[in-house]
Amino acid sequence: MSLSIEYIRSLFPILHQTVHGKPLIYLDNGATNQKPKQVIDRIVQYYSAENANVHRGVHYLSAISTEAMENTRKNVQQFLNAAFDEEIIFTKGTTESINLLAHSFGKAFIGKGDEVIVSGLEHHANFVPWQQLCQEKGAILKVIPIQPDGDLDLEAFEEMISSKTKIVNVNQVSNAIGTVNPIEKIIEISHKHGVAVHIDGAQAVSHFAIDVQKMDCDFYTFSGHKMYGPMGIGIFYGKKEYLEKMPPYQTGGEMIEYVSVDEVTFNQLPYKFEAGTPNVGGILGLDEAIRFIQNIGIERIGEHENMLMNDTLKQLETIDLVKIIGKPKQRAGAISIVLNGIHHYDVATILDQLGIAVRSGHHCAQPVMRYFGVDGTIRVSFAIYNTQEEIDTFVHALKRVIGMFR
Amino acid sequence: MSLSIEYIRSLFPILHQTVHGKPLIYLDNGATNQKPKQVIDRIVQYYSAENANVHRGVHYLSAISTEAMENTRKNVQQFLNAAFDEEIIFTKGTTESINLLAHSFGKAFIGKGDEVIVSGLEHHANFVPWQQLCQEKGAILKVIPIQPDGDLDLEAFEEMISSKTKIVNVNQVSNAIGTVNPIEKIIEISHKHGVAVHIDGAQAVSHFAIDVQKMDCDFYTFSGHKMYGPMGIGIFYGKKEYLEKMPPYQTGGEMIEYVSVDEVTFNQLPYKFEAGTPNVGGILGLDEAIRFIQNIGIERIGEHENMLMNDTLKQLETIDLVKIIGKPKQRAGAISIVLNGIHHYDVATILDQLGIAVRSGHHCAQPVMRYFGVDGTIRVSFAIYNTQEEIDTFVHALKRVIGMFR
Amino acid sequence: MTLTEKAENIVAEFSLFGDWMDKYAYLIELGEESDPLPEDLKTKQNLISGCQSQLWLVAEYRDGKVFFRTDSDAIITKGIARVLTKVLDESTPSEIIECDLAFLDQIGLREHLSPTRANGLNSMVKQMKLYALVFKTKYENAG
Amino acid sequence: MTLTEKAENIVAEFSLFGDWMDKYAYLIELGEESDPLPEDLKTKQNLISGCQSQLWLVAEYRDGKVFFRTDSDAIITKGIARVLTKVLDESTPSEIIECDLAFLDQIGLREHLSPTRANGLNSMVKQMKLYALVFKTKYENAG
Ligand SMILES: Cc1ncc(COP(=O)(O)O)c(C=O)c1O
Ligand SMILES: Cc1ncc(COP(=O)(O)O)c(C=O)c1O
Repeated sequence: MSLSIEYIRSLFPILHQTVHGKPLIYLDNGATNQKPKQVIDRIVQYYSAENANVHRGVHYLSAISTEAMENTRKNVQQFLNAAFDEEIIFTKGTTESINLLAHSFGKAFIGKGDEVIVSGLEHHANFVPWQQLCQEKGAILKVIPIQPDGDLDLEAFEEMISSKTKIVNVNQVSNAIGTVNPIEKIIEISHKHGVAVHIDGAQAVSHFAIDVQKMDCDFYTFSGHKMYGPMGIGIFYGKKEYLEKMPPYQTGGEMIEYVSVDEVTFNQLPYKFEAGTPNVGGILGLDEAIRFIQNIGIERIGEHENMLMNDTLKQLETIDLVKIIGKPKQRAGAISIVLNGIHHYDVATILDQLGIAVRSGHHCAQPVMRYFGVDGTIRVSFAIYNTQEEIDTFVHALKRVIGMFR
Repeated sequence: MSLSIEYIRSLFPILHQTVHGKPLIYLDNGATNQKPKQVIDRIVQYYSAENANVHRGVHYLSAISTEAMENTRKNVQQFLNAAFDEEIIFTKGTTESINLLAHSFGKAFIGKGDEVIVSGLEHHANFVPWQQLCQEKGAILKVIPIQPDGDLDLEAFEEMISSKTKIVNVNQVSNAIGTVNPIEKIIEISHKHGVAVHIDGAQAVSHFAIDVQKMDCDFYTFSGHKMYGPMGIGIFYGKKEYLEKMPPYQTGGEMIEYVSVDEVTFNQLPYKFEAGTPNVGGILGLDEAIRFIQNIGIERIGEHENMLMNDTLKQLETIDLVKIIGKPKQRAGAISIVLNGIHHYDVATILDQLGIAVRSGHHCAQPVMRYFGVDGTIRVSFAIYNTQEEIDTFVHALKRVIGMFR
Repeated sequence: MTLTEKAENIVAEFSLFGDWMDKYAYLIELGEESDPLPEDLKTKQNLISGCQSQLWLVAEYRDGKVFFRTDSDAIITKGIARVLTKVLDESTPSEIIECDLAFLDQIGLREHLSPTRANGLNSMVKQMKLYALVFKTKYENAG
Repeated sequence: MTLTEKAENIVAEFSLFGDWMDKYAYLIELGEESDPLPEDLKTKQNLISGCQSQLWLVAEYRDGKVFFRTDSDAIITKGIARVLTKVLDESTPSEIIECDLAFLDQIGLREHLSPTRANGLNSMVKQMKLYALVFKTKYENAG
């Protein structure tokens, strides 16, 4: 028996407010989604009864904080079905996870003339760190081209990958247009060439079940705040065999074993990659977010979102001025549109006045925008707490906006 | 009329509990201190009514989140008396702030044969990043020696600084033994040589007023969680003239102005240094922590802590087996001791059983420990909510511990 | 008309609208009737950096007064810019430097000019005042 | 005595203590009476990595049984290690591999062996079981 959406909505304090006098309709879930009460409560509980610095403390609060943190590591391991809990590294978000990866993988494995592949559908966070790394190392950045339907061109990918390629970086779901990328295929092709694969899962973890062993990716990254968890916490997953060969990223407390003026030895995994006081409050919020997702069931979440998304697509297709960007074979979480002759900023501004939160702009994916010849879109993105009624109101509002510009 | 300590204590939910059946006495404030209700409430309020991603959102929640975040930047500017709000960069903590600095300053200004000075009293977070940078760049790391009283040897410093020196890194207060360093003097000497100075303020901001313009440091770093704020948020302050010449650290969303396969231009200050979704919840918690400090008055906080600290010193001096590490000219926040013949782990374990939380170990300052010939200490560290009674109980407990080992 | 009188006029105009949607309809109208800038003036130099829409501002000094022209690819941005130029245009540099924009509160547009808004309007106002300052320094003798 | 009997003995011993401070006093006693390891055995190889105290473990196999010796610079750590060796010492590899340490719950020491504790005792137990496994594989034929 599955929980009703109405009941699930009731768990989110933020949803029960009006904006500009209208009931809030939050359709900007791709940017960050809202937090259920249990996640907020967990943070309150932590700071009200458990707070202490971790790992090195002998005292009670430090011990329970450490245990709670390390338990979360195990829960994340299970959430991703990773082989070892020390493959789970806590970061502050996807962006930091990818910067860590580019830095440490780059130092260990990338030299002059080597090649790095990214897809043309990437968020800047999975594009610029690789571009910068390549510039620094004298390596070459190659980009898997997009096709008009918004899918990646796999044939072109097969042609560009070679023995010079060191790592392939693709998001599982495009934040800009909602494409679900064929990562199993990409991983299979890459591994055939002995090339490591990093999957940016920022837009995937809240929509479907992840099994890093089954998908066999070498690295997987995501943010807590896009999966009902707090801001300031993210995950970097890497296969142990890689992590062990990679040098640390940031240095400082917790990750040092021995240091003198001339010498330093680093702590073992996972601590080697976790310098400084961790965001324990954020980690426990993430823990609770995972519990929230598991209680509802990720399949149920995905089904509900898909239902809303498909209905939205159908309704949007009937509106003359609306152009839906891309028609990928599989889509998740988001729809990007442009309104012929009406600027996305104008659309978003008036929708906001009607209580509807959508994102407008380039979604930190300028290369994608450029490919589709637009300087920005309106993006509608879904979460478990959205309703059919909200979709109908949104479509109705969009028509009203269009009316205002005729 | 100043607030009573009793009243201030009542603002901290965590303090009103028993540990192992004894009332909690929290004297591990140097590791992280506890959070007043208003800080916790601010986080709850954010996630319950305001949460959204910032900067690029046109909609209401995004706009109020952005405004709250940018207001905090101004409040931090004022808290530090910085000249411009774009000199305030949000990070996840001191460790990240220092890694950012070492990376970006290093890239801009440090080459082969250059010299970097750190003090011998540093936390690993202000030691290892510089050591790693020097190794990478072929630069030379020099260490200001400690003197037996726990003060830095300024004469030796004056001798080691030269035209080859590019940056000097000193903490304002030593986390390991509580020394207040003569940073005004160090900054004056450094500037005479045209050398930049970074002050690690992690252990200072909760004890006394900071005025970065008056002290004239070039960089200042600290963590929210050591000043009554949440974990996962820190500050990196830098003079604009330096920040503008320094390249970004992490790359990704928010900090890009334009990107294509071959080109990238970065956003202006402060965003250039803030890649990815910021920890807005944490930022607002920090904002409230600053308000908490300002409401009480930082002078009042410092006075109260000093009173407790001096009394603790006096009482400890009467205990035979206790050796106080260092006798610096000025001390703040913490006292480190060893008990002759009794291991710090044993002491902390039994104190914990008596409800008393102190830190034991090397405090991520192995070079300091080595200088004093110990492998760890017991550190007692103070906050505004500690009481004379707690100190008396602690001293009594310490005597009891000693009794158990005779 | 003085700057203050022009501001009062605008406030009176906006007071006619019952709700926000009408205000937006009017802003759109203002945006649409606002003369577009010739393409050769839409230069990088005249561009105000805002995140979401492009906003151009051109200023000239003639006979002791400042003349502004604006354009944007977003109509609402253009409309709000038009509201501002309606008030600030053809004023003396001193008037522009000193004007306090309180009228924006009265017509409920202040939030659109918050420095944290993604539309660049706040930067535009700053740039307008900067132009006025430059003109004053350049063409008018102190005192 | 079987391992289980030894565990029962220890539980009985600890059940005499009224409060935790008495338990600690006893652990300190155990730590103090525990034979120190000769310096030449306090090698890096025998060191269990724990954060706060150093903890050494030496294991030998004689006549089908495993013999453990431990030492630490912290007395309580040494005392707890002594409790463990009191039970596990002189047992067969199989007994050690299979023993479930439930007795630690009963005497209230489990929390000290949590993997997140800074004392290295959890690593010590793991290492003890690993030694037993190695000895079993090396010296005992399967079946
Ligand atoms: C696909 C993708 N990758 C990376 C990121 C960056 O995530 P964060 O800002 O949480 O670091 C985002 C978020 O916008 C994203 O959608
Ligand atoms: C002096 C000093 N510097 C740096 C740090 C590192 O701070 P964080 O762990 O919050 O990054 C600490 C905290 O222990 C410290 O005491």
